[in-house]
Amino acid sequence: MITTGSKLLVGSAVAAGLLALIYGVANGGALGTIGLISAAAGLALLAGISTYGRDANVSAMDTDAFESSAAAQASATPSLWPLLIAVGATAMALGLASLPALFILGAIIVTAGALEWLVQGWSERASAERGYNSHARNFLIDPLEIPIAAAIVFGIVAYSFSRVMLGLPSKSSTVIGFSIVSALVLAIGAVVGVKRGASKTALTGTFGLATVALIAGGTVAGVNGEREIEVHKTTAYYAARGECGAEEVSADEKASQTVAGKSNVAAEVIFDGTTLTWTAPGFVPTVEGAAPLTLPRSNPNNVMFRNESGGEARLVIGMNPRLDDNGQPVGPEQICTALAKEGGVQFLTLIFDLPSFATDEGYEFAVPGTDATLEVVVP
Amino acid sequence: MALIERPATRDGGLVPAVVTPSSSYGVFRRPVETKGWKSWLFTIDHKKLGIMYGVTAIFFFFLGGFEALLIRAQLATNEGTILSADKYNQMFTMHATTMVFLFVMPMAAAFANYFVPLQIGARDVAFPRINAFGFWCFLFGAIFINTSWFLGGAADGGWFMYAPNSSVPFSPTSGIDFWTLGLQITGIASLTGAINLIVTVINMRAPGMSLMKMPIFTWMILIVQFLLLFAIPVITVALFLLMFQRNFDATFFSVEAGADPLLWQHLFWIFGHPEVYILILPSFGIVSEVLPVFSKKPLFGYPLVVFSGAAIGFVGWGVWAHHMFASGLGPISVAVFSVATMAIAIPTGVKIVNWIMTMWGGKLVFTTAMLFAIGLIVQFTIGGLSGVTHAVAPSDTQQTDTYYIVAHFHYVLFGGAVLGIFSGLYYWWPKMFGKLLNETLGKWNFWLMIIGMNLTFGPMHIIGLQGQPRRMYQTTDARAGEGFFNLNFWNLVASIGSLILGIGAFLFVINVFYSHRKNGPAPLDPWDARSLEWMTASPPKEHNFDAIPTVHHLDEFFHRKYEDRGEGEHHEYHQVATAEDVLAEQEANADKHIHLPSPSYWPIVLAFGLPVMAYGVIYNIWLIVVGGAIVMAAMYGWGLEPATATPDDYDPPTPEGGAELEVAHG
Amino acid sequence: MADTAVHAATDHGHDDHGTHHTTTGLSNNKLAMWLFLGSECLLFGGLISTYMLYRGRHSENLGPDQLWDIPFTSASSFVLLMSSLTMVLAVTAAKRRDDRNTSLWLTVTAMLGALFVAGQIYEFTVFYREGLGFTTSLFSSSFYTLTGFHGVHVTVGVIMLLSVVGILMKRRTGEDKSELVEMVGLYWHFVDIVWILIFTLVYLIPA
Amino acid sequence: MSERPSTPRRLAHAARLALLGAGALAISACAQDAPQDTWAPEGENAQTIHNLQWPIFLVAGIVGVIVMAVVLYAVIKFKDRGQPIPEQSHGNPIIEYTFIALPAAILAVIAGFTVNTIFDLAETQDTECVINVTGQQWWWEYDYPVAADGSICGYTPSNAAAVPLITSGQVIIPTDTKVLIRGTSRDVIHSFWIPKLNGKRDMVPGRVHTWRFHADGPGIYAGQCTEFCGLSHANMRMEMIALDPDDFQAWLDNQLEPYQSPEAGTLAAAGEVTYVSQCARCHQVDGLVDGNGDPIVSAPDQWVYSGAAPNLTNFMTRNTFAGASWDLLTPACRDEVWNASPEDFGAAYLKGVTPECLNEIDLKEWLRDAPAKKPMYADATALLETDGKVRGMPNLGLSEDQINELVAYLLERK
Repeated sequence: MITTGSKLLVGSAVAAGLLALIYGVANGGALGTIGLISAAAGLALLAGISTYGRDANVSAMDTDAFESSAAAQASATPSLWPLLIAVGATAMALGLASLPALFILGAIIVTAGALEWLVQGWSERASAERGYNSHARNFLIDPLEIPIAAAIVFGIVAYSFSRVMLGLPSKSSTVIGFSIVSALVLAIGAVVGVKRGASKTALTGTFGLATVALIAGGTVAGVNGEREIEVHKTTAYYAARGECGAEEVSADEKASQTVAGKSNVAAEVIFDGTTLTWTAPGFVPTVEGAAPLTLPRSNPNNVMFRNESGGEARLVIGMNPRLDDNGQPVGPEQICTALAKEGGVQFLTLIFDLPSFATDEGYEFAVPGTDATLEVVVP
Repeated sequence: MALIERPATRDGGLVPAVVTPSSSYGVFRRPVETKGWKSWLFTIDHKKLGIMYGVTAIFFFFLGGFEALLIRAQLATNEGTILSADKYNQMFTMHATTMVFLFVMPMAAAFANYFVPLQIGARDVAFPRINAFGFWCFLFGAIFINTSWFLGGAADGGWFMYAPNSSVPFSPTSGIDFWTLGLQITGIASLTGAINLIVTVINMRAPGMSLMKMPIFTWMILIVQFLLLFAIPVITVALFLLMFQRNFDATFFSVEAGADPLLWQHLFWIFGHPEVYILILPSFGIVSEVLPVFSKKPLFGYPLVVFSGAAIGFVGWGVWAHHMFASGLGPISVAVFSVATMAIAIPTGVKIVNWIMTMWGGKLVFTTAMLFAIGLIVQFTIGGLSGVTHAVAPSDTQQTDTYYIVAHFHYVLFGGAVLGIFSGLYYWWPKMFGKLLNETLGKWNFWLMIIGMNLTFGPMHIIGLQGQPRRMYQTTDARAGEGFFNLNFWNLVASIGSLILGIGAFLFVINVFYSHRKNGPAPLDPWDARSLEWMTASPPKEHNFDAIPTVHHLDEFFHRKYEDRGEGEHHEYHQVATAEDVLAEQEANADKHIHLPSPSYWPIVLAFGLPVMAYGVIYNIWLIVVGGAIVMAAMYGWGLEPATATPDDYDPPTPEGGAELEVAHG
Repeated sequence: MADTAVHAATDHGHDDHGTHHTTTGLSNNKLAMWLFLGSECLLFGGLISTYMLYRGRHSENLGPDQLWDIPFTSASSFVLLMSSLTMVLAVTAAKRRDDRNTSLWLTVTAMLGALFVAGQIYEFTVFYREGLGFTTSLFSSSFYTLTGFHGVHVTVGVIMLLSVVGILMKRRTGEDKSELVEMVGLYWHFVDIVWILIFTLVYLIPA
Repeated sequence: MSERPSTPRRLAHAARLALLGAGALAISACAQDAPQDTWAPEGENAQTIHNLQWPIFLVAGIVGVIVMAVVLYAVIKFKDRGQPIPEQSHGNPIIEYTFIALPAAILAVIAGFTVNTIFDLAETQDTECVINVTGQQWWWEYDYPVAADGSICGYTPSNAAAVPLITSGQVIIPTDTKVLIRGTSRDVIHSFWIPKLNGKRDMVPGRVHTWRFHADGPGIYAGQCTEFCGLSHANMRMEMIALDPDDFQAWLDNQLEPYQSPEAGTLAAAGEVTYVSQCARCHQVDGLVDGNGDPIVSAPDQWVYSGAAPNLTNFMTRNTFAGASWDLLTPACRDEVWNASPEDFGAAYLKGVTPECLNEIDLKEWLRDAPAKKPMYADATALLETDGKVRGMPNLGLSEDQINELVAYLLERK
């Protein structure tokens, strides 16, 4: 049986379906047809739910109820939702003309407002009993309202404040700003916690003010943009410019010097101050060192550089030849590790694209500022 | 679910006669049905959930078995062509995944759910809605994984999913994504189930039941839940890393960035080895219940069985690298893990000795349940001993990843876990459904399965020692050898055996239908059992016990039925009460007020949101948002919903309306 | 293990799955929360191990100590630490059934938590601008995954805190909410302790 | 209560189980047949393992038989024949502790020997020859590095200066030499296993693992990749060839022979042109030069995901191809090599593949459509995830003429 409340929906669904048909036949446009069919399906679903739930159809159940039902007795309470929907609709209209983000925000506001309104309207007519009705409303809407509200509050605080900090002029000012705001939160908490007599207006005012300040700060900072954050230079940056020398550069500051639990590397290259030697698992110590190091081609070779020279040292790998993106050999090219402190370790993963006989230069490890070199054979 | 005491009126003045939950809440009304499909879909009754777990698990047992039969059909001849290489890889991956995650684990959950509350004299588990949520997570996760068959192919990296073979370049289909996400979802089921059961066992035992008076099955389940509690997060980390690697281009397993592929192996096996005990300990618990009943003797060395279970649980964490003896760990780690692995054989051996000693001097009755239990002792011993041969790391380097290992763990898992499960099914069936299963068919079932499994997995010892590796979609004549050890011959034998095994297992299904058609109601205590779950009706009432029993003995039920009239060293047991007497006494002293929690929509809704999110990860980010919204709404709806339904939820909302209410006082 | 668990066989008529009459005397909810946190330890254990294994592996790219802004992270760690204090205040207020101050301290805790997450967003943005993307190196992947997981835990915690405030505001029924607050508190303290661990292992010990 | 199985059936059951357990062990012990038999060591390392494993199998077998016998006895003896309900005894501490102590003692002994053997097998100090092994989907590459003294694997080539040698399909070692392989992988994890010479060791990308080999006598030792490595895991085999010192020296010298272009006008010369246009992108033939006299260097990184293809310089000196999955020899010729006596083996093997012995059928099928013969995802259109790079050899769409030319060309690569 089609209930009163769902007649409109059923009618709309049928109309949308018909329109889809007409539109599809007359116009042949896929998008419009799909839109209308979707609308028809959505409306039909709503109609189904409405019918099944017997919404707004007390009379269908029992004619006595028609007289005694809430709808017949209680008057509707004032509602905030139409206003919210209007705001949302305005945002949508503005957004359509300017910012897509504003349009989406408006759409979300309209959806939320409509849902709240719907549930409020429905719950007020659920029964004649206020308590029951508010329970009914909470039953339906709380699971959505509470987490979404919590998420929005959290999102606003976290996002706005992060924008503010990104807008602050320097690293030290962020520390100060962060500390001040946190201290403020704690202080307000402490004051309010102790002053039990504080008026509600004052409390609301304080929180309202803080919220407005935060949102405003976030918006201003967001519009102003972040402070300039410099890209941290890496050894790759210097290697690309051929500035991979013995002296310390900014990329070497605080460069890590330890590698956790790395055994079974392809080779360990050791610098003792004058020469580069190598060890590799499986090679007999008497044969090592003097011979060139053989590493397989086209293979991720993990190599550790260990500085045992007593001073700082940098390992540079001459990668020649190397293939560019088009598969053509290019070179010479360097790979540059960070400066290793006395006893420090650098960890590198090297892939040799071509055999070393492909060009005359081949591959070699070297320590700039010294004569130490080590030939790498890639068969 | 109507055993609720409710006030006659709500607070507040008006009581409108016609506004009922049905008319006001419509579809959003809380489900309170006790009959029909809704009573199953929204149930939170641990017994219904246990049955649902069981039915689903057995379905996946046959699905996994079907996959196994396809594998054996492919390998029946060398260079078989029934499956392509790709399909074969998917098949063995999904066979293992299905059997481990979708059959044995949920089957243990089925028994645990159904019998732990009954064995400890509780009315339900600690968190009934979480229990329901766990089941739906498992079911939706399982369905989710299996939908990959129709969406471009299932996972093809093996159930161990070693990196980097699981990375996108080596497995470009979405199969592994389905596997990763699906296991996360079933992992949630295991984790919530573990917390729930631990709290239940620790907090809700009947008065008088100290930990050392707890039935052994409950003990083993408790240990398993602790293993799950700590093992699941480890695989969760591994699966997250893999998901980030595959879907968000992280570098965790990118060797060209310097990654160490052994990280995955460590994470996987830190989970994976406890997982082995997660699979086997519930069955150990089951046979430790079954053997005493059919030997008419208490479990021999109960404290030692408990402690050896706990010892297995602890030491099980220190042996994971024995799956990696060939991975290149270095001699020191290998030696340590090799010795630790041998150490774990000791508590396992203790159990076998105790089982045999339980039978020793007993009064053995060979029902199907007992046969399966004895079958477990014998078959598991074979698997355990072959396990010792590869605890020896050097010898393992010859055996690992060959069919010898396949033979070993099938003797352990089929001969152990699966035979135990069947023993439990035959033993507890009359309790769960009030009907005995047919014993003749049961024995056929047992013998065909035993013959089938030995024909299938026995030859694999030979195949493996003759050097045939696992996971090969085809074998070649060039490596088959000649004469008695011709691998083609033994492969064929194994394939024939698998067919017998399949028929044997299917007899169980036939038996169920046959017995439910032919058999009348089962006696209340068909086996002369010993533990608490037999002290209530079959099947148990919704609230399990009319009066919560007070426990004085380990085998409480036995001691209520029998009295020792011997003197000194001489024992003479006389039956002083029947099960009917015990039940009647309980019913006479029934509790006046029994509160049971009410069914709820939220568990199934919440669980439904998870695969939606998972599809989102694979196909479209917006689906994640939709799924997330479902999950969030369900979570809060759940959190704000009282455990028991309020009077408003009934239709009509008067307590006198529900006829079932009277049962509580009956 | 003997008979300490034996419980007087009194009034077991009201077996209502709630907080009463448990064998150990500990409420089911709290026990469950403890177990869950035990499980979480292993989750973070796995992530921390991954990070410790990979933190030195970044080839020519940025390494950990080149990025850290220790003064800032110390400040945000301190803020998170303080939120544990305010959480304690919330729990005590809840035990006194003081709804006003419970809400207050929960809100303050949530705000401090949100500030911490804001700090993390700030930090991640700075690192990203300095050249450390999620896929840059093994170090970056494992760093973002570890701290990201923790950030998600804090976020969930903040939303839980605010939800409790919402529930307290909506349902002024005067019933005992202290256990609910206590449970959220347990979770919050755990997240806090994990951060102390992460801060020490990731930031303070030089790579 | 319920019917019980008859005694004979139970007896049969138990007897069969006992037989199966003990029988399988006993039978395996005398196995000789399959080429990958793990119980037939033919080198030091495998022998070490075998010396450890057979007593353990024996002990396990005995324990198994005892357990089954006891179960059988209990089942027969204590069957319910109407005896009274037995004493409700909860255990016997003496029995319980005995059965903790007993297995613990047995295992302690086993553990001692095990630990000892583990460290024995990990020894690398006495290596006499080092070979690098690199696995990839789905074949193995073997490269022989040059030592400081200009030797390869302890042997100095007599005809040329030593340069690193690369081969695939079959790895050649001298007999009675302690060989160490240093293994790694280019893509996924593989596992190197020659059962008659040693257990298996995983070859993990990014890691280098060492593993010892030693062969008592000359011969072909079969093996197979044992870590699941993707689609064609089943088609990734290896053969280790042990040659007597003289034969090894001969093999080494032959490998270092300079490249010789085919005689102009022959089919093989046409094959060289086809080779350069179709194959040289991925496959290296050392010594092959282009029109300017520059060496032609293959760049498989551009085409193959794993970044390598087998080196074909001396293709016909080995007698398998495509990951040792197919023989280059006809069955009859293959049997001649595999079944050669130890004295004749070296000569038989060093003959390589002669035109009469060439297994043209498989080789041509392979050249016609490799992915059809060995599943490889080689279809580049399905490989967007790997930037269009293939895994394994793609179908090159060669004409029958081209195939014949190539076969003729390849026949001279020895």
